[in-house]
Amino acid sequence: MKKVMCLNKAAGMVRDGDTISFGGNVLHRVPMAFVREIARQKKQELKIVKTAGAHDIDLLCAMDSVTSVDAGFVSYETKFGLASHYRRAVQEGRVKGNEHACYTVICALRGAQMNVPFMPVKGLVAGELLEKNDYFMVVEDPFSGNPITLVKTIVPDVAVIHVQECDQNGNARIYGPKFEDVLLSRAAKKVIITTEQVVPAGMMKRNAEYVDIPSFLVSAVVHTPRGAAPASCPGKYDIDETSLISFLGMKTKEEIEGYLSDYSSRDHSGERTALRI
Amino acid sequence: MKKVMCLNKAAGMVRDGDTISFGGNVLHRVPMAFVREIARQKKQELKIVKTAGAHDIDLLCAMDSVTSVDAGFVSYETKFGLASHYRRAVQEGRVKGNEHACYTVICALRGAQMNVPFMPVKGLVAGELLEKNDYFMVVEDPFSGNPITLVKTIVPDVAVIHVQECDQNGNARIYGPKFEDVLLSRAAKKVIITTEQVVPAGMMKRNAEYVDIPSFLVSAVVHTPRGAAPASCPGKYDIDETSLISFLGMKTKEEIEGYLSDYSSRDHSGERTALRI
Amino acid sequence: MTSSHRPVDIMTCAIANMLEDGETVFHGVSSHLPMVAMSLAKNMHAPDLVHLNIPGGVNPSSIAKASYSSAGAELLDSGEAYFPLEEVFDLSMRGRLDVAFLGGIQFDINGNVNASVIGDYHRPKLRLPGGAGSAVLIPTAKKAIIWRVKHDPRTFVEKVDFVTTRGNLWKIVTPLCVFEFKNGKLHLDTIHPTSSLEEVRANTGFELLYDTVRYTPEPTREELNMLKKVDPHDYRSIELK
Amino acid sequence: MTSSHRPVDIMTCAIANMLEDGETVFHGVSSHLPMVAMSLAKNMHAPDLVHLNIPGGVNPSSIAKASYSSAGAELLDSGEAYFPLEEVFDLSMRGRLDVAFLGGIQFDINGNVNASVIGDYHRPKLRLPGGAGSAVLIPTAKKAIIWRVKHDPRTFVEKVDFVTTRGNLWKIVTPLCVFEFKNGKLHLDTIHPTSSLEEVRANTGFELLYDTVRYTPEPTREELNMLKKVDPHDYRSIELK
Repeated sequence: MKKVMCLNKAAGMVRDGDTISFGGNVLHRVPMAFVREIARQKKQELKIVKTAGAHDIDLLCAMDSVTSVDAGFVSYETKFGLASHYRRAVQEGRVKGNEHACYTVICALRGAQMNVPFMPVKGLVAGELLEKNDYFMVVEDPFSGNPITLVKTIVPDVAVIHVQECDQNGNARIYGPKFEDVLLSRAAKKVIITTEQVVPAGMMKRNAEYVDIPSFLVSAVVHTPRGAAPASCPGKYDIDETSLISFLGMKTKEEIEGYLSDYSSRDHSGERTALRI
Repeated sequence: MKKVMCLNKAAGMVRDGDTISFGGNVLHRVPMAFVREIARQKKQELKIVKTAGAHDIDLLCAMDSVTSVDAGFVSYETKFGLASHYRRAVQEGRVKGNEHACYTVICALRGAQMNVPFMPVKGLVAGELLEKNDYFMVVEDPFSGNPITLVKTIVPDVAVIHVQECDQNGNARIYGPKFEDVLLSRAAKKVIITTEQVVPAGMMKRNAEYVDIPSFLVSAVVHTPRGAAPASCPGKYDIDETSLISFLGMKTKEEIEGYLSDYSSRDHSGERTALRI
Repeated sequence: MTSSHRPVDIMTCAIANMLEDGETVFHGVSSHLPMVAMSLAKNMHAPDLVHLNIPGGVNPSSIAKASYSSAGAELLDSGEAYFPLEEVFDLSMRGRLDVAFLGGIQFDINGNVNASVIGDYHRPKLRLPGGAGSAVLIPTAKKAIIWRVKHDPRTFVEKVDFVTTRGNLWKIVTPLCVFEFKNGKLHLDTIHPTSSLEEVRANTGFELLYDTVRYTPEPTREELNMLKKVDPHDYRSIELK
Repeated sequence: MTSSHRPVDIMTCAIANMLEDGETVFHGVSSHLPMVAMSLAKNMHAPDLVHLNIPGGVNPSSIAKASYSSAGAELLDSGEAYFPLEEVFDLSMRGRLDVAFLGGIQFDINGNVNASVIGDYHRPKLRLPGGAGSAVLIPTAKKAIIWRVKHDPRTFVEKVDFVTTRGNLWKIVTPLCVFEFKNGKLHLDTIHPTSSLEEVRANTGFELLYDTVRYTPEPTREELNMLKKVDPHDYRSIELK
């Protein structure tokens, strides 16, 4: 079974209507090349799940690829301001903003990892998030009789995770902060890895204990050098401020389509080298 | 706050009646020096929690230190036979054998890690373990109306974990299989580390990402070279078959007291070197 | 039929042949025989079989050092990735563990498994080691295989003393035969060439259900050669010694 | 009172002085000011403070590289251990997180916090970034500190538009003052020496509760020197720029 494939084919594994989750956090190690390819393929009605997102969610909202976002936080960090396309989409009723508490996204994914329908959560005890959202429920703990909040499990159809190193079988290693990516790889039905480098399996095996995502959980491996840009990729590159700021200034879908097509050849640049391995 | 202390003092942190959990698995990386010290201090009414135990549980049952064992499996591996002291204690009604399914111990500890009163479990759907034990309950999932099994959370008062390396602050690193030890360190109220080596904090920091148990979770550090013997300690030593077989041949409490006192000076041998650091 | 092979080798090869290429397969503690069978399968017809175990070594290159334990660090040292027990359980809960190997002390025709106690649960006559993962893995693994090196009327009983778990068994492999669980009953699947229908019947405490009497294949020369390679110290027979 | 200090420095020092030695303290994303305050405290009176963050670097030796992000890899690179966000949440759930720093857009006298929406939740006039960890950390951290660089009547309102979470606040630090939450109400704790009771009142949409008017201490020379060292690029004022 060949797992190494081109970006085009891997993005084709995402179906309209899928629940999808992206690795990384805010502006770090986000699988942006894949996100852009999804946008270029004009996927529709995606349900995005993430603790804290920024450019990934914002871009897909701008391209009308999204019907709902389950997240605890959606914004660029301070310096780059708010996720305006996401905001507008929610405000105009095109996207349903399902607010979580970051941790409740984590718990909902733990529910998926364990294949149980809900996860109990200690801390969510007050406020309107509880009241307005049908994915939270307060029940009685049958052991003690005390109230306990449950969050409904979320099973991503696809998780897309960008890593620094992956071998051709799908054994993937993350350097630096892993954020929720290891959990994600267990929670999702399908895992797609985009990677800075495709390394020989023998080399990966030398540090087998530090493989974060074992091959048998992985459906596809895509070689995408600079695949997190304009977000950062620890040990490889920092954010591309110029690109990010140019995007943040864009108002129309046409401008953003231009931005996406500008990235296209870079996003596909890794395919040739990967196939040689 | 000085965390490095002698075995005697650290074992003194265990109180009669405590729920206690030991790291390692069956015959591997078990904190046996600590277990022996507990036995020598004649602790009473301990409630032991472990997925799969052997010599640790067997020895403490032999010394009448135990009131209950929550475990999925209690036995030496094939070659060394059954845990006869544990068996006899359960059969004579001195110890309550609360059988779990290994995974339900893990789930009960995850409940402790998350501080929720129970954890839903997918797989436990049939059989008498469900019926005979009050720590399992089948309820209706309020989201779907389908039945779901819950396991009641277990919060260990103390977890004792034997590692290869720990610094004087309590940052601990496990080489080789970690079994459930990382989870344990999060689930327990107090964590006691016994360690083959006390290494300088600066050295530990060089591989900070691989610290398995950060210092702020740790209450005590005890230097116990060969502290897992007669169980194995990966990278350090294999099982001590002679010692193990001699123990397995013992029938009376007096014989076992002799065995414990034979180990005494070895169990305390690390104290001098540790205090120099 | 007669056969010059050891029953343990027939068992090991039979188990190996139950495993398909690409499957995720788990064995636990005190499980040398299935561990060797997995290694055999992987080296014969199932190179992409995924070997999972308690210490978490995915696809250990060698099991030759795992002498007294099938849960030791050797399995991790030579593996391709770290995927420990907790995660294997989660995987099975998600329906993604293809095969789990489990033990047990008593079995009855209705697929009930006892690994817990003989006598009253709270004050047993005999406290057994416990079902380990059985109670959650048998219901969730796609194929649950039980192996047991004893085949006598106290093991295969009319009715188990205690139901640790039940249902969703796939096969039970003994030194005499292979049972298959289908339509809610244990059926005789194949008899080892070293045994006979009479011997199986005499040692089984419940009615033998079968359509035709079939025999377990004899180990091939290739299999035996490979067994020598992957298990030079004959760990597979550790339970029979 | 008059003061030549920048409000941001007064805020930073005030926050640093709220932190005690040995406490476990967490800051999230977009949280440069508390990150600098933690670093200041750790280098002044609280050497054993445990600095926790999203990327998981326990006690990063330096925050000087964390320019645009308070959730980047730099915090892990120079840390003592890896303890990522998931675990920090679990820690707080267990009651073992001493201090959490959180944001918010609107606050009212009853300790309600809004970080979610202005207008209807399902079809908001303004969708805000969201409460991130607030809704689970404010109820569980021993001390929840909110900092907010805007202090105006649209921020401190009679009644928040939406209750993202409520209760168990400890302090709110603004460019004008510090509020303390006690007996279910926000009380004026101290006024910064750069501000005045009148200014605070004019910019607060609810009644000011206080016993005596007290002032926030001026940063000391030692604190200012240390601030230059731990935050040479003035990240603490990134939100005010």
